[in-house]
Amino acid sequence: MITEIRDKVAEQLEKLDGIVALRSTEDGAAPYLFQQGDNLEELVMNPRYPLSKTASKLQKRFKDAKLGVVARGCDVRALVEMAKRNQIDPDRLVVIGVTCTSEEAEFCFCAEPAPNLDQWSGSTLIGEPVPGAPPNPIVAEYAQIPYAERWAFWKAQFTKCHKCFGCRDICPVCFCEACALEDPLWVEPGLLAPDFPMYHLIKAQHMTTRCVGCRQCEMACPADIPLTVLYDLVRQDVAELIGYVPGADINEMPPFTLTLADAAIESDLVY
Amino acid sequence: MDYKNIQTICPYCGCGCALNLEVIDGEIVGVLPANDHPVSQGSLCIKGWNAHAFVGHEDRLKKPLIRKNGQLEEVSWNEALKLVAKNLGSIQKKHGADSIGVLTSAKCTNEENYLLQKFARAVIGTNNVDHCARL
Amino acid sequence: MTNSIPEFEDADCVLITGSNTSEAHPLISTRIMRAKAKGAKIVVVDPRTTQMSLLANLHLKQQPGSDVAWINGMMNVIINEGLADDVFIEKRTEGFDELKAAVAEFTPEYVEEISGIPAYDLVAAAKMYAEADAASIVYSMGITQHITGVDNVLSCANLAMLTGNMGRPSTGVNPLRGQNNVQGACDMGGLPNVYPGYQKVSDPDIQAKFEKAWGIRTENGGRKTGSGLLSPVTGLSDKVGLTVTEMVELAGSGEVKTLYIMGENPLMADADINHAKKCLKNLDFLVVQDIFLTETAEIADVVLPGASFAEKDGTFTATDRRVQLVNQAIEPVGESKADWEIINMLAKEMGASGFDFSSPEEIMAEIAALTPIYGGYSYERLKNGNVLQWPCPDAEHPGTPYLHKDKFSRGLGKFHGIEYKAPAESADDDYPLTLTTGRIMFHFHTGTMSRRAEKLNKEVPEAYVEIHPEDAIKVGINGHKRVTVSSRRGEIELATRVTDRIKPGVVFIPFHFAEAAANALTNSAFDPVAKIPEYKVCAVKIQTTADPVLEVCNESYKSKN
Amino acid sequence: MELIQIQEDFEPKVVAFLCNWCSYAGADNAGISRLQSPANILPIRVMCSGRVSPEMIFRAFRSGADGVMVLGCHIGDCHYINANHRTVKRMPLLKNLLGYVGINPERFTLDWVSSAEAPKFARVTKSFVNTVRELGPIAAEMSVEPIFVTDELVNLAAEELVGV
Repeated sequence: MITEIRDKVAEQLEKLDGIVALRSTEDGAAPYLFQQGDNLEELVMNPRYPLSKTASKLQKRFKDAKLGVVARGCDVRALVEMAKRNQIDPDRLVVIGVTCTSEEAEFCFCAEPAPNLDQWSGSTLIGEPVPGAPPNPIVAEYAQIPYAERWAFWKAQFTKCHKCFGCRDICPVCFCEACALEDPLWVEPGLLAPDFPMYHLIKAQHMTTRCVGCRQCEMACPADIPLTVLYDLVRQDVAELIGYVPGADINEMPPFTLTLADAAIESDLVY
Repeated sequence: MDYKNIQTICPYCGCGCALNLEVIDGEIVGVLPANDHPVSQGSLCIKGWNAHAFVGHEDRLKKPLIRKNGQLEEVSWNEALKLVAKNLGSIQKKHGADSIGVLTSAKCTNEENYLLQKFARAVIGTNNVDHCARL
Repeated sequence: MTNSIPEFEDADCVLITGSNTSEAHPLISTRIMRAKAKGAKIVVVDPRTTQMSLLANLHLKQQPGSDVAWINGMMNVIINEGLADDVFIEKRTEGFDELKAAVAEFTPEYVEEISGIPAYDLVAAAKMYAEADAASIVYSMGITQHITGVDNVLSCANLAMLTGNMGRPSTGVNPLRGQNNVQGACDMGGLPNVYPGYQKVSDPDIQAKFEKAWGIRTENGGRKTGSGLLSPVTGLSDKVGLTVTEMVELAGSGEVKTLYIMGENPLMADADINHAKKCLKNLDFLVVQDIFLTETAEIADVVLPGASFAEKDGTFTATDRRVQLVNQAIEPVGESKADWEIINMLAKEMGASGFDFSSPEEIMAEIAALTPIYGGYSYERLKNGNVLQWPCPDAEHPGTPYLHKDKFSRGLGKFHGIEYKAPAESADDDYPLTLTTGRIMFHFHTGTMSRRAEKLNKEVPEAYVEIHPEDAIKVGINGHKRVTVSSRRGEIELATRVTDRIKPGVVFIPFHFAEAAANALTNSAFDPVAKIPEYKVCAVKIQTTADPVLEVCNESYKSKN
Repeated sequence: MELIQIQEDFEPKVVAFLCNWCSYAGADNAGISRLQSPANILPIRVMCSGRVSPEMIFRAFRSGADGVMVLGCHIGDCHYINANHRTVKRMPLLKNLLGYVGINPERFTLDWVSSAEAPKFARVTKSFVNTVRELGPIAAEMSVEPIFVTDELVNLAAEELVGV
């Protein structure tokens, strides 16, 4: 499959200014902007990095460039959410979608391992789509755990927190320049572990309509906190309560966005 | 148009975590963790995530400075090196090599530390070499 | 470190003392937390409540400076309970009787008197440590920065040897080095008594080897070059040089005329910096090579702009002896130059030979040729993500994850019977509180780098003193947010954090802040062997700073009545 | 037995975010109409229930509130046309999230009270306070202890010491 991806990238590079993908060299693997003439043998698919953020950075910096990105399912979902929030210009981005294997999907409890490229013009999908993996079993069991136990569990987990902001910095859909987590009004600065539950509740609340389930936060966490358990629960709620699935439809506005067109009284908005 | 990540080692504590410096057109724009590193394993602490922040700071020294009339003034490399060489030489001649002390650095590379202690021992001729390991 | 960082994960017990691991070495605390998740016991001995102590199974709060006492106490318990590793003691060590005699008087009750650690806690900690299969000791500056620093370190080694926790994975005595390359600076001979690789300057064979390699004594006996600027060096000195603490002291008395400082900031890092400043100002000539105009650079005669870590190639040696490549990401800013280039240029300016390096890679080749423990290193090997921990004597050697596997470097491990000595300065009536200093998560050392990083400085923008509520009441911190902390050596004004995370009678100040430098207060009395000043204990008093608004109110109140 | 005693004595602190255009006036109205509403309510006037950010609610709990209520305009009556649509989408998510970390979601409520609905204001506040009273103090559940002791606590400690 990797040769297929490299061939596709080579083909697309004829038309595009550059393609964001992972490059592995003797120093390690990291995101890179491939351009014509680069050694495509260095292009790899692992490990994972927030490529949507890289693409956003590059699009903002090079305002006329037409770029491509080699993206997995979660990367494409992140690109969709970033595009909705004006961090990505979809017209200037071509996606080379790559499906994950079923093992990878299982590892991530990923419900949608194949990228959905319907809304990305000029994009191609490489690999056979595999069915979604079952969700994290803890999420289903969570309803049975009493509140006091939940509190004790998260308190123990978050006492380990180093306040590295890594979960935010690695998140492919976090981009605000002024972050609520750095606002002394909400999170008292300079404390270790950061104030529980403020820091982590705010982070979780901010993930509600954004989290695309890529699990990079959990992997970047130096304290091994199972963050995605919390975020999965939140994602489930968003789908059930307001029928919004982050990353699904590029034309659907994020649910907390208010426009005057939305002013008509909706009969289902009854609490 | 150029975007790359350079893997390097964090300049803060002694854990020796690897990190990637995100470079766009010769400017560092951010840090990414290094996933395949045996110690950091794709994680960093807050200092690591901000390891690039001081590199482009406006306070960075950009030219050699020499104290003239009590004030530090910008001068050329040539002038600064000549002055250092002259003064180190005259003090070494007048007061002996052991009147000169050299502090190497726990923040510089092995090569630089090696070179500086070689300079102290082989050129100046003193074992007055130390660094802040004690501090 | 005798062992490597990933090994902590598999330890059965980790004893942390004098180290705020999660703040000063976050990614090492990750491993310790993982060990805990796997069922290991964590014991923290620290006068402050830290994140690690909150996660620990047992937290003992000792009085600063009482480390020898409680470690001896633990050994006393271990010997009396029959938990010592007799086989290891028999086969690998000597001097056990001396140790046994020395610790005999340190009963848990006696230790409680000295250190304030409850006797039953000490017994529990001793058992936890001794009963574990693989137990690691982790320490940092809280152990070394005392006038008894060497004694403390030897005590830790005694404890590890007594229980046979040496020379196996996940055991050992693990000092966590505080700077990215402090290990490397020591390895590279940045010490007054050794050449690179800890080869003694007093050893004639070693001296001859370096004289030959550095071209000081050529075949026909003379020195090759000389510009006339210097008296030519005709042989390497076999005299052990001065330590940084001595250099500063002798600069004050005029015996040291010149200091050449590369990338260090002694005017923030030294103990009793007011005194240090006076001494350094007395120098005839001070050269500082740094990336910022540090407190030290401000009083220098010449400041040379160096390049930061992102602007040069090279290697750093991490705390577990892991040599790793540093890669250049960008060009040096302005006219700044990599420090090795500067030294090269300066040496050439002075007419010296042997400084014709065109890249750090070439320097590494010379290091490898002259330093047995670095013998197997080359940039070629270090690329491709290879992890190589020294000793790595030749190009085939795979590196050494843990030391002292079958024998200690001196052969048998020697037990040292160590007596408890009180710190140089204890709290008294005039200065009733004990000050201890340290680092916090969000800043680094003298703050030269971290205080210029916006996000880090935002977390903790100013200095503060941590004080226990009981002491806060005694001092009268009541609505007052700012206080003056003074010792016999200086005073600083800073904010307060009233917290029960610290022991009553003890206050803590992070030393990162130039405007309220904790080291203006600290005591420069130092360990007689290692010459490490006693940063961790000194006596201070705290007074509330006059509140201008309150004073005006008081004045007007008085004038009306 | 003793525990129940404590629970009966327990008077909860409830932070209420009231919309300037409806529930705040409604509260006023309740006062003028001499309708009794519980004294446990600590009202905070906001310009719109849509302005109440989740951070505010978390902070209220973190500061020791035993319950938090948000009262806004009925859907369709919002002074800012549709700003309370945001409230109605956001708050249920937040309520669940509180539950996920172990804060009983019953400690939070969202309701609509117009300026004319003084009786409703009295009713919802009374019933919510009763609910929270039954749940007991949040400290027992959450064990949130302040990390850095504030001046007030120092004063308190001082009094205690003097007492000893």
